[in-house]
Amino acid sequence: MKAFAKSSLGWLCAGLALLVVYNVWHHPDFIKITLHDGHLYGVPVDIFTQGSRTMLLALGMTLVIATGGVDLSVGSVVAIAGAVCALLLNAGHGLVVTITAALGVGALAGVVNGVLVARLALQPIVATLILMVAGRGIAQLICDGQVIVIANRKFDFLANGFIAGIPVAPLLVAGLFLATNVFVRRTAAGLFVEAVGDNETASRFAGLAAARVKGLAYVFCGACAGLAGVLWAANIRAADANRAGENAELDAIFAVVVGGTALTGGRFSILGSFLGALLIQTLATTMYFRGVPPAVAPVPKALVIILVSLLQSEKVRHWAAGLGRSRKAAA
Amino acid sequence: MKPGARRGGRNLSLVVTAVIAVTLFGLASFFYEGFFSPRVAVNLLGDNAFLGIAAVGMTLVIFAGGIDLSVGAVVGFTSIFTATLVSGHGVHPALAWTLALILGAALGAGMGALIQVFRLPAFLITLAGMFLARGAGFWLNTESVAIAHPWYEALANFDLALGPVHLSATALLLLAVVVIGWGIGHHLRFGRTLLALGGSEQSALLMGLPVGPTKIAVYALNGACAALAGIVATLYTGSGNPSMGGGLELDAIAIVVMGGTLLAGGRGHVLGTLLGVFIFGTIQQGILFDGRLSSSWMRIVVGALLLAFILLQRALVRRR
Amino acid sequence: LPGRAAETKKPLKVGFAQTGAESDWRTANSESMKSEAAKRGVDFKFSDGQGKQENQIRAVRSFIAQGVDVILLSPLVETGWEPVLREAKKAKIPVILSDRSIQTSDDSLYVTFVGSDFYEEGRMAADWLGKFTGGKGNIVELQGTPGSAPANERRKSFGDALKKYPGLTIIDSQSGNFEMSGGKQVMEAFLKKHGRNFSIVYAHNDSMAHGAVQAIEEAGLKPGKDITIVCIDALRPAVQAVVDGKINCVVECNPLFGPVVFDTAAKILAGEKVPKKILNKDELIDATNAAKLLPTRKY
Amino acid sequence: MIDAPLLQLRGVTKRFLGVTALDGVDFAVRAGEIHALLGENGAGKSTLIKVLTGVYLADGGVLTLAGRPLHPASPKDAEQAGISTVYQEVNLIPALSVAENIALGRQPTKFGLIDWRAIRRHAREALARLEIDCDVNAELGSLSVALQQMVAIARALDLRAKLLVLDEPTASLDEKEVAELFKVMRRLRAEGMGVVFVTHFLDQVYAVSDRITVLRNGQLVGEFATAELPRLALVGKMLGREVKDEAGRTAAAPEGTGNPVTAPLLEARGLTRSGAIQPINLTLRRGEVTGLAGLLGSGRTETARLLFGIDAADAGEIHFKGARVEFGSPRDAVQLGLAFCSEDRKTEGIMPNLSVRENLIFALQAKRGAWRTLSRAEQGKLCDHYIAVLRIKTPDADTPIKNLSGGNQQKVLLARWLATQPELIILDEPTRGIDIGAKAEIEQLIAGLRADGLAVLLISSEIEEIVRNCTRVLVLRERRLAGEVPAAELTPERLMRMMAEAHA
Ligand SMILES: Nc1ncnc2c1ncn2[C@@H]1O[C@H](COP(=O)(O)OP(=O)(O)OP(=O)(O)O)[C@@H](O)[C@H]1O
Ligand SMILES: Nc1ncnc2c1ncn2[C@@H]1O[C@H](COP(=O)(O)OP(=O)(O)OP(=O)(O)O)[C@@H](O)[C@H]1O
Ligand SMILES: [Mg+2]
Ligand SMILES: [Mg+2]
Repeated sequence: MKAFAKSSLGWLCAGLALLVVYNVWHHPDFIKITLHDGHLYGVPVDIFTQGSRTMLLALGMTLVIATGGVDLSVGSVVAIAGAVCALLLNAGHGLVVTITAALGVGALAGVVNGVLVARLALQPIVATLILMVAGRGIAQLICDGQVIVIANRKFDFLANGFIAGIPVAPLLVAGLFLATNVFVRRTAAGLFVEAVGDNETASRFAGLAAARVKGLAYVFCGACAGLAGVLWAANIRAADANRAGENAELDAIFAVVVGGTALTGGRFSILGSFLGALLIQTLATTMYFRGVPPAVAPVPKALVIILVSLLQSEKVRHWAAGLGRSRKAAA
Repeated sequence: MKPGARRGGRNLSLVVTAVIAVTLFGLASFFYEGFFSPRVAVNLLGDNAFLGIAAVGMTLVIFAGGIDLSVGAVVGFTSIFTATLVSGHGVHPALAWTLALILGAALGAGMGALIQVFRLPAFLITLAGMFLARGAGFWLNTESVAIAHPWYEALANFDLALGPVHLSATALLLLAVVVIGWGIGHHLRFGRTLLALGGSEQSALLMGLPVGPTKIAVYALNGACAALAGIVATLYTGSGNPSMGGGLELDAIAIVVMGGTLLAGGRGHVLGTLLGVFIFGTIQQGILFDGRLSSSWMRIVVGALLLAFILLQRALVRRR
Repeated sequence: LPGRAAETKKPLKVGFAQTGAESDWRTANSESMKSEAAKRGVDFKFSDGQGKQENQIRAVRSFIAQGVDVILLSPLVETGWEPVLREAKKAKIPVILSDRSIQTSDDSLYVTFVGSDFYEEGRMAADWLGKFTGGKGNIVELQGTPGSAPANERRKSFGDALKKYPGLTIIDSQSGNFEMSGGKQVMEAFLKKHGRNFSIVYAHNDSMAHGAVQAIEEAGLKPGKDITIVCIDALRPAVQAVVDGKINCVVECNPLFGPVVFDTAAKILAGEKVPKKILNKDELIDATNAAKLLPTRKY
Repeated sequence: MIDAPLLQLRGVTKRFLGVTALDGVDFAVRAGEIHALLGENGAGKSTLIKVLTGVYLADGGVLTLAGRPLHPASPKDAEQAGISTVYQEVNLIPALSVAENIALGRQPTKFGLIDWRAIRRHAREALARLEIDCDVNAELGSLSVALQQMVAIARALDLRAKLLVLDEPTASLDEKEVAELFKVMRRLRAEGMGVVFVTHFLDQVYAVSDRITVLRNGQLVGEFATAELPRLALVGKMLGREVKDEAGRTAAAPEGTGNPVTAPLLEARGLTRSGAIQPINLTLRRGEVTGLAGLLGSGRTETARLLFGIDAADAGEIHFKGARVEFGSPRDAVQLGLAFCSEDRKTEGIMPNLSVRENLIFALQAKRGAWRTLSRAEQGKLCDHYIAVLRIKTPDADTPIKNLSGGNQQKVLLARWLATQPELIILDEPTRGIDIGAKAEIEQLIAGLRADGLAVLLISSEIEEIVRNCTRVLVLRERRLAGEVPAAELTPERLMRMMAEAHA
């Protein structure tokens, strides 16, 4: 418990809790969950469902950032994957083929990024900026600039369906987070990623195929983006090549960094990224609930970012600890 | 870090970038009739003046190993701020500009202070700065506002003719900012401290360099640069628009990197950024002259050209 | 100026500075221009502004440098065009504004404006609501991207027109960024925040209305019955939704400008006089005429 | 006059999480003396220096410099107060030129603008004073660690200071450079400057220092006049126990002569890389410690990098166990059973934010791949073993390695490679920055490895170390093989003559 309080995750949770309390203060229904048509219904359910896409992007982004990179192309990959889904489903292909194809396309995008960053040693921001720009064009090309409505109702289930009353998308994402976490912590994969991010030269000299580790991180990130694209399309039952995933990369990076993974690479926290994404979605919902005029909505968002960052800053925690101690001394 | 003395590496990459820039311009001139004209060349400067000015500020921040995502939003804020003051409240442009520059620098300094004092990630803090500036701009006005003032008329009509070349006020400003940025980056202690900071912050600290003040100062300077870019945007359009400069930060970063500056900090050249602007502008101008690309193909072609350029630059610098 | 194209025996050269490709409406608009240009054998220079005014200004300046015969401009915002349009005027290139107009003290900077009357669109939506609901009900509004011209105009015109109907009030308004997923998200929040406290949704475009329909369905309500939905744009899927009874009314904002614009350009180059404003006839589509109109929809 | 202390520290205490690095230490340096600060790895020497120069804020104690209280809040303050420092790890900016690194922060200006010509001239002079010949326009990062160290020293000397602090400046230097440095130190002493000198080489202590302060486990053991403290007594004070013979000398000299010639384990033929090394042939055998000797920049590290697949060779081939091999990357080499302990621990060795445990098991884990994970228990066993054997001073195995003292970091890196149980280990300056006790242990370890049938390639700038440990020595000169010395003929004089021939 004490260790948790000391870790930055504890403070992230505190920030999140503060936000929820603030909402409940104004709208007691904010955390109300009811049973509705045999499934869960309520604001928290929406937050998890709508946040699941950002969470998924943040999951992939975590590993990329931990290797010291960044992937700006995820938003465009979302659009491409969505376009591919629409194309295949409307051509009468089944769900399995479609989802596999979307994942494959995402992974392929990851391969491109990985080659540029790991093999050709381009700076990650620039290397992935290329696909960010071009990828949107590719998606538009596939959709011919139109929003393509997806007729297949089974597809819709992925984003809006329920299993035993629990929404599918968050369930799926939670499962992936767990699986990834188990994978990176139980195998040495996590160690390799952290080592590459901490000191790439040293890890290479110690016999690690550093370029491969980096490349695979991008492939994983691309696949996550591909799956996020599937959810995106399933959520609105349509592929919107022009807008799907727009600015999603910023949200994902934000979630990861707030979650305690430094942009300089090294140590990463998958749980942190999850909480970070949750924070973003809660924040967005808060804006709707508080009726903040959309034009100025960025301002409170900025304030929350600064507040949460400060809470996580070691210096502030040091001060807080100092205050606590002096109060105890006074008592 | 490969052994083997690397000498003049910086200048080499600058020369390579320059060669590519000129080649690109040459190719476009060859393919597109009317491309090779003083007017097009000067448009490259004038059209990209505020992007270029923001990129120069960004170059200095990146020198120091930092990043500033707020510049685009600051451009938008400054633009509507100036327009609101001048058109809505009858404030003289000179005063409005001064206020805008002060605000920009203050925002920058504030972000710098948070980053330095509390050791917060620059990415997050400047992202917050971006939201703050964008929100503040929309709060002033959600719609664009025209600016009517004799100064603006005069500056819009200003035209320095050097033979066949006509330089606008904004193009001149860009050149001036590049020269000043170059002076700061390469001929002032401050600029060298920036590079040292970007190279290794810990070493810079141990070498007795004023790390904290320098870091805060560079964000403040960049904030002022972004505000200046916003002012130039009002000159360019004769109006203020709160959504101006959306996504400008990414363009600025791309330009800085195209100019041969290392994003991780510690290595780069301000003049390279001017070349970056030139290359960026040439690509865009080339696409405009072509005029056949649909929206989707345009994006794909821009991406492909960007990739080709970076790979070429890399191959040439590596070879030496 | 007249007969300029004929003199040089070159095909007519027209530059089009489009705002971007932010929606399918916009794509349809670009496509209409392009296909019309191809039909007439015009040397057509297309530029995608990617939602940035500076890109559009750059494009116009480039068109001037390229010496086009006519410049078409879909201004992203209302102001900020005077310097560049003055340059065009100096170069004696006529400018046609399409889709949106600009604010300027100098009307001679452009020859004519071709497009829809946004004010009319908002009014049509409000009047239809007034009739349909008997002038009573709470409205939630799904706004477009903050700061964008259509969002500003559709919000203002609708709000102004509602003044006639004191019983109709907008109780909440949030931005869905013109996106389907944005519209859905905001609608979900509205449903939870206001419960059944509202009965009307006004969406600034089709996409957000589609998103709202989904959110309403998922909340176990019937869009079009329990909650009345009005939106603007009227691309094919929205008209289909009206036929299906999920959306009650769409105000058409026709993207197919090509023929009118090029007719106008030809007239201008031939030296004919054209009116300063050429408005597209926009229609209102509801349950009464949707089924009839659906087959005629190209987009 | 001499006795008025220039610098005085009283009761200085510095605590880190879980470690008391300094515990009420007193320390005084007089003007015009060279004061050696000695102690084992992790004794607190570097910490003391960092407190002195404002890198760390002391938790307790008073500092005075030239009679005035000193409260340095940053290295800048210390510098302004007249303290000039060379830190243990090279702390310069690799991407900037040599000249600029020397001038940084105090560049001469003309009309407010930097006078680049003056900077270069000045740098040339500063390096000439140390008798270093190097291109001042070269990027610092392209130089060898030793040269970088010399640049750092040149920078420190360039400041007109009252007190010069040198934290293990000689760790990577060879004899010639050390001699130059000592000349300068003596001159500064004559000029009345105080010099603090940290080293693990006792010869050097006796060669230049006037006075010695010994630390042990963060506590002051005592201050002594060098002339009055015999070597053995000094070592006893450092280790905290009586020693019969100086620890550094205990390693038994290898009896290489009698070795039967085994089949070569690794053979390099005509290995070449332009600008790095001329065609070189070498053969490494099991049970042999092959030395690679040479002056600074003679190509020793470059050779090792080629053997380990870090750099690609232009020509030549490598045979391992009789089969031709191509090393495209260090990974290939590691998979075959090679190990390479780099000389540059900061940039090529440690992963600073990872724990001692993770750093230690890393090479082994990388060799096994991601799937065959070492269990927590296995990891713990390895760590406990090596922490004990190498006497690594760390609060626990989960401390980030950056919190360890330099010498202890070096030991962890050694352990990292030993844990892979290699067949051939290349040690590039393995004892850099390691205290005498540990050095003896490492030398014993090398002997043990040899006895176990490993092939060892040992690179060292310390000729004594080469002579003590090697069964055969290859001498490099100006990036080519100058000759080979068999064990029977191995003497320092012979080696030195071969290494320097061209200079003579
Ligand atoms: N930043 C830090 N955080 C935590 N512990 C530290 C830190 N720096 C040093 N220590 C600890 O303080 C003790 C003294 O370290 P110091 O670097 O002063 O040793 P040293 O005498 O210089 O050793 P060496 O000869 O190996 O360089 C060591 O136990 C080390 O682990
Ligand atoms: N006198 C010099 N002038 C310029 N560069 C030098 C000089 N000496 C060495 N270098 C640089 O240092 C690099 C490292 O050299 P090398 O690895 O051959 O040294 P070494 O023999 O291992 O010596 P050490 O490890 O003691 O530095 C060389 O590639 C070279 O670029
Ligand atoms: Mg030390
Ligand atoms: Mg070496």
